[in-house]
Amino acid sequence: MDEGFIPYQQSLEDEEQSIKSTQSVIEQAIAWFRAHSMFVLAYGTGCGAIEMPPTFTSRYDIERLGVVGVATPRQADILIVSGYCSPKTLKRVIRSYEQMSEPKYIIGLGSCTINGGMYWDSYNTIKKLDDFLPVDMYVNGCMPRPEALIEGFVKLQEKIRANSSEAGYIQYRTRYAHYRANQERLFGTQVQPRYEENFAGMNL
Amino acid sequence: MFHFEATLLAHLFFGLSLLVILPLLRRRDLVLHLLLLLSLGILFYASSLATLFIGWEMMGWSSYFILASSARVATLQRYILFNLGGAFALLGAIALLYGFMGSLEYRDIDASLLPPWAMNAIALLLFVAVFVKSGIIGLHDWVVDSYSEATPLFSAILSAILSKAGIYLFIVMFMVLLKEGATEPLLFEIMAWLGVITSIVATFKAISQDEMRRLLAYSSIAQIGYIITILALMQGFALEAALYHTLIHTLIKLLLFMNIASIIAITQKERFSELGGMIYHAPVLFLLLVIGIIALAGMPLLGGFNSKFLIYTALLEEKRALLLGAVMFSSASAFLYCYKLVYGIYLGQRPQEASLHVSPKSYYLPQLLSAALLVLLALLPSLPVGYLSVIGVELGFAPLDDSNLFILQSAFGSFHGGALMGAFGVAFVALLGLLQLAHSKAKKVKDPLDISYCGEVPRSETNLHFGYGMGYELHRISFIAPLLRHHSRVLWDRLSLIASDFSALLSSLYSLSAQHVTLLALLLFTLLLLGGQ
Amino acid sequence: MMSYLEEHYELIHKTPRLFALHVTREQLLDTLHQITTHTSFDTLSQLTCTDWIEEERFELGYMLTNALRSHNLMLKCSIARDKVTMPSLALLFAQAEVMERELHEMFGIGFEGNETLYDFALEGWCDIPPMRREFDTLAYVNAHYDFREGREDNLDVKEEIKKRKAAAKSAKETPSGA
Amino acid sequence: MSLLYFVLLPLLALFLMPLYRKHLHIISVMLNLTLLTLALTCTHTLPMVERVAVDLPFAITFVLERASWLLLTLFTLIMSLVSLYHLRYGNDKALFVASTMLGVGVSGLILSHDLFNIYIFFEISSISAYLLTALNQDVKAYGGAIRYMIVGAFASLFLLLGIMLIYLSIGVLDIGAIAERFGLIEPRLQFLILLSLFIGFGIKAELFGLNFWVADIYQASRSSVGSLFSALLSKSYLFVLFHLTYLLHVSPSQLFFLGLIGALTFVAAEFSAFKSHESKRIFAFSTLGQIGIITLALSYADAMLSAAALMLILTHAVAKTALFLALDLLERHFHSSHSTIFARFHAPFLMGIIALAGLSLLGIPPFAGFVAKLSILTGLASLEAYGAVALILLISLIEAAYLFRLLTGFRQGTGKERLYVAWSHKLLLGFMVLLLLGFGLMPEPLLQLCQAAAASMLGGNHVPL
Amino acid sequence: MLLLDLLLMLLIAYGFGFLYYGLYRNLSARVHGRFGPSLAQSFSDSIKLFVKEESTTFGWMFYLGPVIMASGAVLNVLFIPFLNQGESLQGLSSYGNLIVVLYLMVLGPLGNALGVGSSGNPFGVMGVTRGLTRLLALELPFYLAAIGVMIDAGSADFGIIMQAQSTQSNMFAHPLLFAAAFISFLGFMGKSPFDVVGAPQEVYSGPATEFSGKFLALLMSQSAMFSFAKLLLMVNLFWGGADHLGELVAKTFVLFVAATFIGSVYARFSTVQSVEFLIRIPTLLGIVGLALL
Repeated sequence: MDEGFIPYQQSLEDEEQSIKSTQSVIEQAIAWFRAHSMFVLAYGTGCGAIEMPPTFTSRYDIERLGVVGVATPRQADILIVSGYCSPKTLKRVIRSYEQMSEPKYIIGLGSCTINGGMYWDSYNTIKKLDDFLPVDMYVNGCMPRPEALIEGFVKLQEKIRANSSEAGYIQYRTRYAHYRANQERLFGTQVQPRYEENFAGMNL
Repeated sequence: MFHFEATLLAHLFFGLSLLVILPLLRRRDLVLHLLLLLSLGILFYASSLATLFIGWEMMGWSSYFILASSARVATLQRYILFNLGGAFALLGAIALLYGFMGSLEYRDIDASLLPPWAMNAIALLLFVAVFVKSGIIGLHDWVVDSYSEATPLFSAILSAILSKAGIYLFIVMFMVLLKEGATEPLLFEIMAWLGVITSIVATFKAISQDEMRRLLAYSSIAQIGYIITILALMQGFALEAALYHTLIHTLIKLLLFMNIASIIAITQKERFSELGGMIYHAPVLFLLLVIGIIALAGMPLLGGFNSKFLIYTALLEEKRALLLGAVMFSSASAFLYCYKLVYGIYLGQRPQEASLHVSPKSYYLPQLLSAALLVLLALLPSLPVGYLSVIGVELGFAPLDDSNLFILQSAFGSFHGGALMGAFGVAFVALLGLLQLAHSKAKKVKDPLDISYCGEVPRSETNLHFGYGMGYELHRISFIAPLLRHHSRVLWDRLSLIASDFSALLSSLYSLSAQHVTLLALLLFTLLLLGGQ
Repeated sequence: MMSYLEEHYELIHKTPRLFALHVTREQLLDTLHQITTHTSFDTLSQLTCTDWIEEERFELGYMLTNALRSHNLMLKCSIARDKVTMPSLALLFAQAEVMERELHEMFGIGFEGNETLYDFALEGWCDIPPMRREFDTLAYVNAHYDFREGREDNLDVKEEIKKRKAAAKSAKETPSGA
Repeated sequence: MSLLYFVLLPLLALFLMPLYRKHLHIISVMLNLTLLTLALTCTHTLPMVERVAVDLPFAITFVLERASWLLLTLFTLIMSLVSLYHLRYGNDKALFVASTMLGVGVSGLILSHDLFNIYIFFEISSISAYLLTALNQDVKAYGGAIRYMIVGAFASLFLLLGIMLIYLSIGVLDIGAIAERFGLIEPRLQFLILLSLFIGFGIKAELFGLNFWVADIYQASRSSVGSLFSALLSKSYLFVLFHLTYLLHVSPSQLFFLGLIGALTFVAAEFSAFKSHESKRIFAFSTLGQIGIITLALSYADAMLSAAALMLILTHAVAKTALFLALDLLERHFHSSHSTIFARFHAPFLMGIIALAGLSLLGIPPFAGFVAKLSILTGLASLEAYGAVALILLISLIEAAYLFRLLTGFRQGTGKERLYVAWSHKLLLGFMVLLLLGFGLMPEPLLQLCQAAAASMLGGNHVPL
Repeated sequence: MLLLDLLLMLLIAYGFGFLYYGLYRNLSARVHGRFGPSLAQSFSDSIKLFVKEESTTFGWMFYLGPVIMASGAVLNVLFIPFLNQGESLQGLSSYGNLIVVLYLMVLGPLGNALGVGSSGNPFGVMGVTRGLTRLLALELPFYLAAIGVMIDAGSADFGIIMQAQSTQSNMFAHPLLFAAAFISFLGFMGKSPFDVVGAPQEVYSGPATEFSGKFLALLMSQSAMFSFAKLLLMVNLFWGGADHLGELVAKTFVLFVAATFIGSVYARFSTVQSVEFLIRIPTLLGIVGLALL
């Protein structure tokens, strides 16, 4: 219990357990479908990317869980940030996240996303991904093995089925100012276009 | 006797060309346009070959003078020389006919009196005339440049009306006047294949063009290629298919060229690489163009399919499987340039500098009318069959069945335009409703640049308009690349070079000094004296 | 190949396959030109920079290699840390453009004639170029990033390993002793 | 009404010249219009014979039958038009003398019915042509005139040789008489006579092999003079040549030879024009080309073809006159006749005239030139001369190429000069084009005239002595 | 009655479409040595996409694109008869014929291409261009085969074409034509080696790049129905159609499995390669087949 991120992870898991099932049947069904069909945008930001191929292919075959890789953020439900993020990469990650359709979730893969990992004192990697984006599930390790990633997916499935109002994308919407402030602080002048502007998009 | 003036096509051509001329009312070259119309009238109403030729030639030179206001010198030369070449071939055929008939009146012509060699020679000469006007491969050099350099409105006339003159000539000469002639069937076989090869090559060329009107010019060549192919069957149903396609193609090209004229008036741009994203600036024009291209591609739900269907079934009925395969291939390839046309102009991202003008209102009328007719024809595909059959019946062919206007009949099957439209309409509305009712909310992007672009934020100066590169891949396909690389123009240029070399040689004779001239005269005298003795 | 270099320059044999020679900033272009035309060292494979902060100079290393990739020649060129511009080699070697861009970003060295000296890996960097030795990485990180709590109690790794080894040893010894 | 008026009136005008030196241009117009009226009044009294008996072999016999009447009317018409054109440019003594003499010469040539007079008028017209060439009075013009003179003298020599041989062998000069007795001459001498006459007239009628001087002469002279050369001079010689040919009953092979020469003239001229960039040269070559076609058509000695050829002579004369006069306007403005001037001015009316006259020249409907060309082609086709049809059609394309290159001046362009064209000139040129259009749309009357003329030409108009 | 029939046809096409798609994923997983997802996975995917909370659109044309595409698929299903006899499950086939269906097959994609283009995403258009370029050659063998079948039966009507095969199916009567059509059919199904259109490694996702949520769901559903329609077409043209639903399922299943296995073991052709291959092999087969007719 002396690793720093554990309490946070614990809180994520505890929270999910504490939620009572107060959903209607339809909501439950919808949640079930969401949990059993996960389109993943695997963003290979760092060395974690190397663990992804075995996860998706014959050895571990995550497609059993209904997890499929997609190429564009528009179609994705889950964004995997695999490893350390430099500010430059982070911009693209944020951009990709903002282009995903809700509901959407983030898995932070590897220690680097949690606390900077072995790059803790690098001038060019961020130390806490959840300052900038709402992470729904961390999978720790350096690198985490595919088993760990699958475990993360299973946990995330449970979380999705719980249909929590604390889900990351809702956080991001409601606490956008907070995330945006952090992003602006990091990126300075070169910040991405504001996501908010797209929020109030009109229906056709 | 055959009265073309009583047919739908004559009315249609007149009506449509009047419609196009409408916006020109206050322009300087109105007189020339009227002259052009007059020449069409002479052509259609002619009762002797001489009158026919007068109409044919007047059409040639009046269009030349209209074109002269905007085209380059080389283009003009090419235009007039090819057209005159065709016209002179026609004149040659007329002279040959006169040699046997002793008269130029239609009623005096009896092709059964012609010996086979003369009939074949006449047929060949007429082929040249028809092929030049229709832009059959090898003789199409003049078409594309003149279409793209004419004023936008005149391109519409050129493509929609004038390009059909060759078809008219073919029908009048081969199906009416020389019907009994003993033409070698091989000639028609060659003609059929030339037509389809033209359409295939022209389709590929159309795909690789960057200029709107050049693309459409090649498309016109391709479409007329089908008509030539189908006419070469020399059958009643083929004639009807050809006439139907002529009608449809006239409507489509009028619509498309007027649409492009509007776009040129709005943007002052001609190239796909400089256009794009006009859909939200000119949604009506977009819809009109979409109607045009769907019809051009020959999709069901718009009139374009009807004539394609008739063409296919006519070929099937004649059991010309390979010919049909080639026609269908060319027709399928046409989707690519159809899409390029609509994408290049209306879809994709808008280039950043944008000063837009207003399109003249008078440009809309021909477009709306054509579009309405195309939709109507889709619903009632047999509507014009009665009119088109008139010609066939007069020529002694059996008419198509048009008892139910909704159903287009052919020997190889039929289809119900109303059912197609209805089914599509119901499916469309139902699916649209489903989409609207879906739990998911449609969120419209605020900035058109908010595209999924590998996480990058494209800037306004980033060129995202892929349109002008479309068709580039064709250059890498081994059997298409040579078609795109080679151009018959090289041959013609070489011919012109030879002519001018010869000319230089001869004209040097005319710069001789007086002594040499007299010496030559003396020499001639002596030679003749010796030779004559 | 070598003979030309031996003849004209003061060649330093570092290893059998690696040679070095010192040039001044002014000689650089000329020397490179001579070497590439007269010898088979015709590719610029690397452009390095060493910060000799104590001697107040940067040492740029232009690593040339031959077509067989069998021999390397490094041209060393020292420039003062405060006078940080060099002539660009972009016209001689196209690949130099991007190498120079990197050095510009990391060391703040200007290259005259290179048009691409804008942001490379670091977007919007406005601090001291990070590879300069006066740049204090830790201070920068502390100033710019938040650490997750719990990171402070991390112990010195070497100490900890020693301790653990000792503990393990003693644990081993204890049962054997018992 | 006497045929002598056509010769005497101009001569009278020339003699009385000192009396009204200041108004020569007006006199010229009046004279030519009078002659035109006279020619038209002759319509109903054809054929006419006028004989001034001097002494029998040298009697002056003028005959006006259908064919010569047609040409006479044409010549007087063209002369009137050209003199009307010059009205605006005031008094020009040299022009007056030369053109009036030319009128005398060409009228005499086609009216004369004896070889002696033909020779006289041959010389008169030649001398006036030298004068006309030299009108510009610069080095080029003089050079051209001298060159023309040398060639002309050569032609006269051969003509004289032929006439001399005829007279020596049969002792008569009247054409009718010659026609009757020509068969009596020894065949080899016959051939020599025919050959000399051919060379003599051929040079002047600008046939291939003998016409290499033409382009330079046209280029050296004024454009308006070019119209006279092109419409009057060459046509009159050609007419006489074929008149004699038909009368003397030359053999089919010799007619074929003439046709061949015609075809060669046509091909060579059109090809030469293809590369040319000097508009007067181009028009000269085009004239040569038309002469080639006319020769080709006449050489068949067929009624229909000859009628067509006569029609072509008429339409070509009018069209060429219009073109040369328009070119003269341009030349006066730009002081150049390079073909680029066609792209440098802005005058829609003038450009239209040039275009329409050019179309007629090319034989493109609905102009009169087309009727002529169509008649020639159908005539050739009915004689099964398909090769000739093909040749004419193919080479016409070359003709189209260079004529339409001139017409590209239609293009709108920057840097164009606005060209003022006087109303009188507009009327004149417009009249000519209307004439072409009118006869193109209603060719029947003219065709009938031509057919009658051809019939009389071929029928051997023996005027009883 | 007709309406019920049509609805039933759509339901069958929808159901079997998704079932086959699930099967495809399963089978190819087995070929890869995996277990693969459950059979209903594709169905779950489409439901999930329908119930996504938001979907991005770029304007009305983008919105209509998938609708046109799906309408085209619906029309395809309705205009191809399911059975070769009887009254039921004939749909609207008596109102159309083979030529209509061949063209309807392209209508949807072209309509969707308009939507793709209006998104302004260059990757989408690249995909469309690839698709259209491939279409050049893809349709040719199929057309040749269809022409042969039509000429053989003397009609373009499905009923007559199927009747003509009552003694011997076209597959055996015209094996070359069948081979040509089958290769072309593989391409129509978007299977390897002809799946260059949406290659994610190259053009992001091709035409589907910008489609999210319900739009993607609609596209998936239509794709399922459309592939069933293509199977039907092949069965009708070459295997003499089906007498009853069971036979239909069996025949389409066999065809589908064959296509899946071939698709699983081939590597992807580039656009140029696929065009050249399709022109060389199957087109030649088709031409020879027609010559032997």
